Amino acid sequence: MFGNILIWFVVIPVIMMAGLGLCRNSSMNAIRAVMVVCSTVLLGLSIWLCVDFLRLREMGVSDEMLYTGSWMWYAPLNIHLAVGVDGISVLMLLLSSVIVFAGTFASWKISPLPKNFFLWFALLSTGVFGFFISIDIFTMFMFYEVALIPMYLLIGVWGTGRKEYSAMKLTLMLMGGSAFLMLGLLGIYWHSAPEGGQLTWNILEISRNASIAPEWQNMLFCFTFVGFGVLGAMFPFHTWSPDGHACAPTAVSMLHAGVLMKLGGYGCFRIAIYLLPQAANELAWIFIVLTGVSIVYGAFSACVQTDLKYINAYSSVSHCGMVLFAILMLNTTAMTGAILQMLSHGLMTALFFALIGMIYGRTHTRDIRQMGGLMKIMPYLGVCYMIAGFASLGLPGLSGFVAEMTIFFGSFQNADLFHRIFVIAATCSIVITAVYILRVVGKLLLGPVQDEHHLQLTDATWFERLSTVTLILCIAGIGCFPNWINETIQHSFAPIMAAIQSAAL
Amino acid sequence: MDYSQFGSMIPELIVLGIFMLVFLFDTFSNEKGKKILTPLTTILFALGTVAIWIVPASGEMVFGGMYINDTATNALKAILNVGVFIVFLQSSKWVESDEVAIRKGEFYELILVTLFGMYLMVSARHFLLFIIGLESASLPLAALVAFNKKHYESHEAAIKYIMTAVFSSAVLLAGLSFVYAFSGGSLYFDDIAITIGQGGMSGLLIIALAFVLAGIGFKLSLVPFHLWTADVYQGAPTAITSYLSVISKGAAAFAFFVIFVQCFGAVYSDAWEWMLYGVIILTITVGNLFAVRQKNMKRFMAFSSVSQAGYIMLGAMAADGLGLAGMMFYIFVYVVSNLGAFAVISTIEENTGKLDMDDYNGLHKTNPWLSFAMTLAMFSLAGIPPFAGFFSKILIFTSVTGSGSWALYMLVLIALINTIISLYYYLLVVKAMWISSEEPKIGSFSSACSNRVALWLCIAGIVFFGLVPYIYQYCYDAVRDSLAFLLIF
Amino acid sequence: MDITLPILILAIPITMFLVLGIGGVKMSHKLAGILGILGMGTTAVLAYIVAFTYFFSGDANFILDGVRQQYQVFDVTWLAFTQTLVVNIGFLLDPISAMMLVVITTISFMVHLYSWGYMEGEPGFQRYYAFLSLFSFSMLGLVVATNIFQMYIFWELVGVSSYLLIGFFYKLPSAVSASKKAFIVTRFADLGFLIGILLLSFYTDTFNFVDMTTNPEGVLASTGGATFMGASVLTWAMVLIFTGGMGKSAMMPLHIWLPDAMEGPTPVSALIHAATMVVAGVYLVARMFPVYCVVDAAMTFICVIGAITAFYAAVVACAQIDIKRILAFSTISQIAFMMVSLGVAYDKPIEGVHYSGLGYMAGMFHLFTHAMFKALLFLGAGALIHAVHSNNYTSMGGLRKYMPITHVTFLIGCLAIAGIWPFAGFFSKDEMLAAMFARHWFWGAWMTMVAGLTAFYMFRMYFLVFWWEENPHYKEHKPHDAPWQMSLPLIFLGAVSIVAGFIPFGELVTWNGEPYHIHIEAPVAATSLVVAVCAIALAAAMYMKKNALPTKVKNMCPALWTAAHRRFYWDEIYMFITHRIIFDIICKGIAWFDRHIIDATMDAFAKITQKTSYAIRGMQSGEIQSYVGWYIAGAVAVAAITWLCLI
Amino acid sequence: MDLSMLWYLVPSVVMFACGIYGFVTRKNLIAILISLELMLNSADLNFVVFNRFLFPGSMDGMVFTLFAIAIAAAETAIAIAIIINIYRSIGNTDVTEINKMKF
Repeated sequence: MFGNILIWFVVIPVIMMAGLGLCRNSSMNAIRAVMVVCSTVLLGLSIWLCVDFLRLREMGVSDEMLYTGSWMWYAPLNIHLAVGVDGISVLMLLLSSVIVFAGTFASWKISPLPKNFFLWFALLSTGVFGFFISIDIFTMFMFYEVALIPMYLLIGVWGTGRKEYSAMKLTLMLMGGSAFLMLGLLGIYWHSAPEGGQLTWNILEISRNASIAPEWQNMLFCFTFVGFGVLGAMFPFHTWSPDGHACAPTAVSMLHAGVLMKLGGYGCFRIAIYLLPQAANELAWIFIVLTGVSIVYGAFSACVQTDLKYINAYSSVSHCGMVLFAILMLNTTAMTGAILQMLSHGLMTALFFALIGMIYGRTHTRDIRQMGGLMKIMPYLGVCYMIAGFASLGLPGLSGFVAEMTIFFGSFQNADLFHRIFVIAATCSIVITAVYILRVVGKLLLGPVQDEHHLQLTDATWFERLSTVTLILCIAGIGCFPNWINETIQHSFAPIMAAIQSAAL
Repeated sequence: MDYSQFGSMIPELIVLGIFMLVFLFDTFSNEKGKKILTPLTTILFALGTVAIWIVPASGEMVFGGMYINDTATNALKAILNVGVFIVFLQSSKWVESDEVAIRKGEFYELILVTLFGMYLMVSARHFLLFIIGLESASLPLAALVAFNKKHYESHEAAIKYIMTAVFSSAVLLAGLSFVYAFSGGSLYFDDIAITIGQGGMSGLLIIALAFVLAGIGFKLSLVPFHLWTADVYQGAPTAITSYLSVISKGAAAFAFFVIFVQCFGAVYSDAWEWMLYGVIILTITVGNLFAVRQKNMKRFMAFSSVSQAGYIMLGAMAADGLGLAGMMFYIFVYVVSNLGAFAVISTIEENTGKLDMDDYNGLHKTNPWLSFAMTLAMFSLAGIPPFAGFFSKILIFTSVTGSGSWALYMLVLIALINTIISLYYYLLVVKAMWISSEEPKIGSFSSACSNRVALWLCIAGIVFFGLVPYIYQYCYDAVRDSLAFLLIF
Repeated sequence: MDITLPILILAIPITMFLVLGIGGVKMSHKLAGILGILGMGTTAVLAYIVAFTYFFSGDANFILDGVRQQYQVFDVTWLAFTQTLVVNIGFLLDPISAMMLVVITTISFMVHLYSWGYMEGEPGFQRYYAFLSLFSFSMLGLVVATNIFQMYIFWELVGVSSYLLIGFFYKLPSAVSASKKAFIVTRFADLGFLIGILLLSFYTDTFNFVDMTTNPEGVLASTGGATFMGASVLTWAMVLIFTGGMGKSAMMPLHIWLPDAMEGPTPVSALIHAATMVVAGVYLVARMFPVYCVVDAAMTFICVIGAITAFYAAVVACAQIDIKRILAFSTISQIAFMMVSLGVAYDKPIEGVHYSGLGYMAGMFHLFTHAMFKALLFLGAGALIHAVHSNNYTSMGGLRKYMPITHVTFLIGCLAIAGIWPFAGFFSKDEMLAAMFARHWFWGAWMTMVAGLTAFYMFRMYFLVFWWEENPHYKEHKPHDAPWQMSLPLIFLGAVSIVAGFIPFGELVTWNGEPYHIHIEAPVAATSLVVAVCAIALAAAMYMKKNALPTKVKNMCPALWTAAHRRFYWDEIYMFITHRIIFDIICKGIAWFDRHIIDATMDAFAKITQKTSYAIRGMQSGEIQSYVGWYIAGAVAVAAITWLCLI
Repeated sequence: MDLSMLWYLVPSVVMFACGIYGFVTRKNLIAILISLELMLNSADLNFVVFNRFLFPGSMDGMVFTLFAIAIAAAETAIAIAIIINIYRSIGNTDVTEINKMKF
């Protein structure tokens, strides 16, 4: 079992938790050591996985999933611990480990109870990694919820502002989503095989059997898509996002916006679309409307916010809406764009939240009206913030541009007027994004210094620089050389497109 | 008559044996001897528990089929024993307190007797034996509830319990008398199953079913037969409350399943599926709604246990082997999780006498381990992975949706939505302990060794037995192998 | 030709940007300046070599039996949308791109040099040079783009570099808002550009310029006659793409950002907002010219927009006080000139006479000359501002004695833009007017009038600055000519502005590569010259000596003057739309909706649960008797309901 | 005349109803206990009657009744004991005063 490399993505966080368990709450250095070592190992592991994956593809290994492994778990219900990755999951793992790495440094001076913080943090990452490696929907769902619940304590204990309210709201709304999701998964399980066949939770087998009756597909599609859509901040189920992010501590916002919200998109893609292609063809339009709305809606509401984190949360609503939007376009290019957008949004939002956290840690306010001219005071952070902003408004050379363009050009391939209208509406968001990003940059970084107390503030420390530089390098890397990502994931769409087309016939 | 038949009642004999030993020792030992009564009982019981786990079930029907000891019943008894053992551990400090020290023998004896009754209830395949088991399981409990002589609440709880209990047993008897009318003269489950299958529905039978449902639902505290629960749980000594909340519920749930599936299985889809459907929805929802605003921890746990009973009953809804296995697993998980919570509550009560949720504010500052254990218990009760509660919930949901009817999917949806409400109030406890910024009201103390052991056992169960499918597999195999369920497999 | 030089042309500036941007903080001003200038200098030299090789080497790749070819030096895959629709990053050499290479690198180098003096001792000096390099990189990448998507990429990049440079003095709120405005307006235009690309590429399934321009009929055919709201899809596409050009080239109604952009340092205005970036729109149209030719509607659209803008800008320029704004508006109007001359150009004979691409050639020619003398004028203005520390001519006047070099070069610039023989502007403008007259007399007449206005307001400014009357402030601090780093570019550009007209442009840059033999259209030339001279004379009469005439003229129709001075209230209109409508109504409305409807609904669930919980607490009354009441009632109810369900 | 089963069932049902009524209305715990006995006895009566009329061949009903009576006795004993406790602690046996724990 441990011969399979993927298992280690779960094992290492568990080891991380064990190691933390041994540390004393006071010994900050020991805790940091554990975190840094483990997160670095994870990062290395995922990079290695990525390289090896590409190597195998080069060698012409064309299986849908690589490194597959399956171990019986709950035999009576045929529940396995089944793992396997394709290009998409590999990239998601890479993203997650990058953000865990950055998050570790971003929460270098966390207090109080650093040990418990990192314990929950590690549990959260366990869930995230487990979700991305598993191809058994039961296991997937388990890891999904494992990733959700630590948010409550992380926000509630270490958060700021109306943390209790926000934490409760976030947890309950996401759990509400997963309630629908659970029902959908149960339905999928009980229809996963033709009459008399061996029922299964395994994604590959389910898609191979393709035995779900149309009317069931429609219901289950709605359940699963809404279930994941809640986590994907789909309108109108997005309201946990602003409050939750606003109150969460830095690293948690990073991980949550950076990775957790990707679970939504990934799940929609991997389960809702892939396992229920017929329903996807029929019902996609409903959710295209919703996600189309959330793209524009999020962007517009971001324009009037004054709290940095609210601005970012709403822009996340807009950008994640774009992910789901692209997935629903049901063609390879758009889905590629969706994956790119997940990566890009993950990295840049993480960067945003990291910077906001650092700025807040200095100025003790997140209200842009009370800040100004910070570029003069903390040039490094200012420049990073600008880069993040440019990435978010889609400046070429940074990841956002590539993702959005791929989405637009992919979505535009659906030639009917309905799709066209929504694509063009989505396209408009790039202008609105520019508006609110420049608004923030102008108020926050440029112009005269608002508060003379800020003049004493210092620029970033080494660990903050490390955390931000990591993210910026990834953003620029994707932005400048996007094509390798296409090559990584190109195989992954073939089966899904095949399923969709065969369903369409 | 062939006395060798008793030989197949191994679990009962073990419990009875322990009871006799404790009774005799308690009666004839001197003051010094009394000191070792607690450890003695606990150790004996531990041995008994192990024995029940390892001794294979004879799997034969005795006394003309009145009693059966097959793998399933054996498995359930084993699970109950684990629970009782934990209860003994966590109560062993309380029984040494001046107020109850002199009566601790009675405490153990009564508990053992009720346990014996539950065994009979579980193993009964004839209504007479079932009634005897039920009553001998419920009457001594009244005495136990009244155990705190000095506390008025204890008496109020006791009177409420005994009155409603007798009322419900009256209703149950009435219901059974109607069933008897259909039974073709025999009160064996199997015979009744046949005759009812032939007879078909009638108004009288429906009333009979409703009354039986009410009678057993009372033990399970299904809404609307649950109203005694909160008051009794609150008033009773914490040890008794935890015993009530898990053990008698578990036994009753199993008995419910046996009676309704085996005996009334023929009219499942005609009649009692829908009765149960409504009752389960009510139970889960009302339990949650009441729990939302509770401040007293024991009362809070009472309502949470009401809604948990609803989830347990989902297994009966499925009415097949998967459902029973799921139900038994759920009972086990519920035992460890609930007892974990009660272990914390009773420890805090014994050491500080505090019982309000507000007293728990900022608990993690003074008692990090207790807070940690409580958090795990709450998460497990709420069904959060990777803790056992998640798996028990999902497995039981899976078994319910198995039949693939829309109604059952909707039932599961309602149950799932209710888990969100339950998550809300479980998180309230977590919030009080971890998030609330107030100064802790409870000073830091070191709890008794026995309590710690109990707590560790619960935590181990919560953490491992979800990730390790052993228990579920055990229940499943037990159910599959048991003869009694041939008809539903 | 080998790809080293082209790659270096792009690589050096971006490297400079990274070096100065990241390492700049550690550098001294001097070092940073020298680095930047050297980098740009090398780039310029390389660009010259490349352009020279292209034009004169006679290599078969570049010129095939007298026809200049389009040659992709390299073209590598950057991002593959689909198997067929692939974004490349490449280097396309053809007459216009070669010409633009020369223009950009020259001006950029001049500005680098000039800034060394102008920005002396400014904080963020290194940053300034870094941004200049970034801009040069983006602009070069834009002009050598082999496909429309690459052009879009660098289009965005020049936008952002202009944003950074306009906002260079980021402590001034005015600069910040100006930069924001510039970015957002152009971004809005780029939206059109993007949608245009989406449409076009969807039908043609390619981004590549060469593929599209070599058979425009194919492009037309590929749309399969699809129409939307009456117009053919291709028309929509081309018009939308032109919208992008309107944004960057500040055509009405998207011109509002350019005047504000003057908040940036003056050399930046010279480089970006006079010579190079603002002509990107013209360049775009020229790039897609053959395709535009098959879409009459789009061409007409371009003409109309251009004509209106040219006149509007000229009128407004007559009523400005800030000399940089005057120059900005003159830039707008000159670019509009080029647009019109592209719009009137046709690739098919008109009334037998084969005017093919005269307008195109002339437009490009004017682009070239205009870049030179407008840069000159801006740099001159920079020198003036440097000397008197004010942008307004009211604090200048009579400077000719104090700043001889600036005066002479500035005069040359004015003559050039006014189109006086033998200065560069004369030739290009003459060709353009000829093309317009050839298309239709109205265009010619209209634009001749604009040319007259141009001459007038330029000389109005010239006289007000250098003649009129001396400003009293000169007593305490005496204006003087700029240091050599600043004078050198002035002199150089002045020289170029004189001689550039004699370049045989038609031999080099034409729409289809075939040489075009320029022959001065005597009547056209005569008229334009006469008009220009009259205009200058009028200006001299009004502004040479201090007199009351201007005030009188102003008071003849004050409303008109104010309107012109306030740029006919375009900014106010925009303010109203963006702030009052979009921000206050739409954005705030949505935010309110989000908080008070959606969010409230979510909270309502929680509240409802609590309320119900309290509402039903009576059930648990604590009375044994009510308990059994519920109990028996429940039991009976269960029975009754089941019974009802069964029958 | 021969008495059909109905002649016995009706009274038993009436007893049961009276029991419930008494339980819900009486204030004194002892009275309530007595009404409980009524209910139990009506159930026992049912058993006997059914046995006598429907299944004269077997004895199950009768036996069941015997056990039920015994159990009822036990219940009464415990109930009385607790009632005494209550009386000790609050000085009367009024059921309406036993509602300290509620909601």
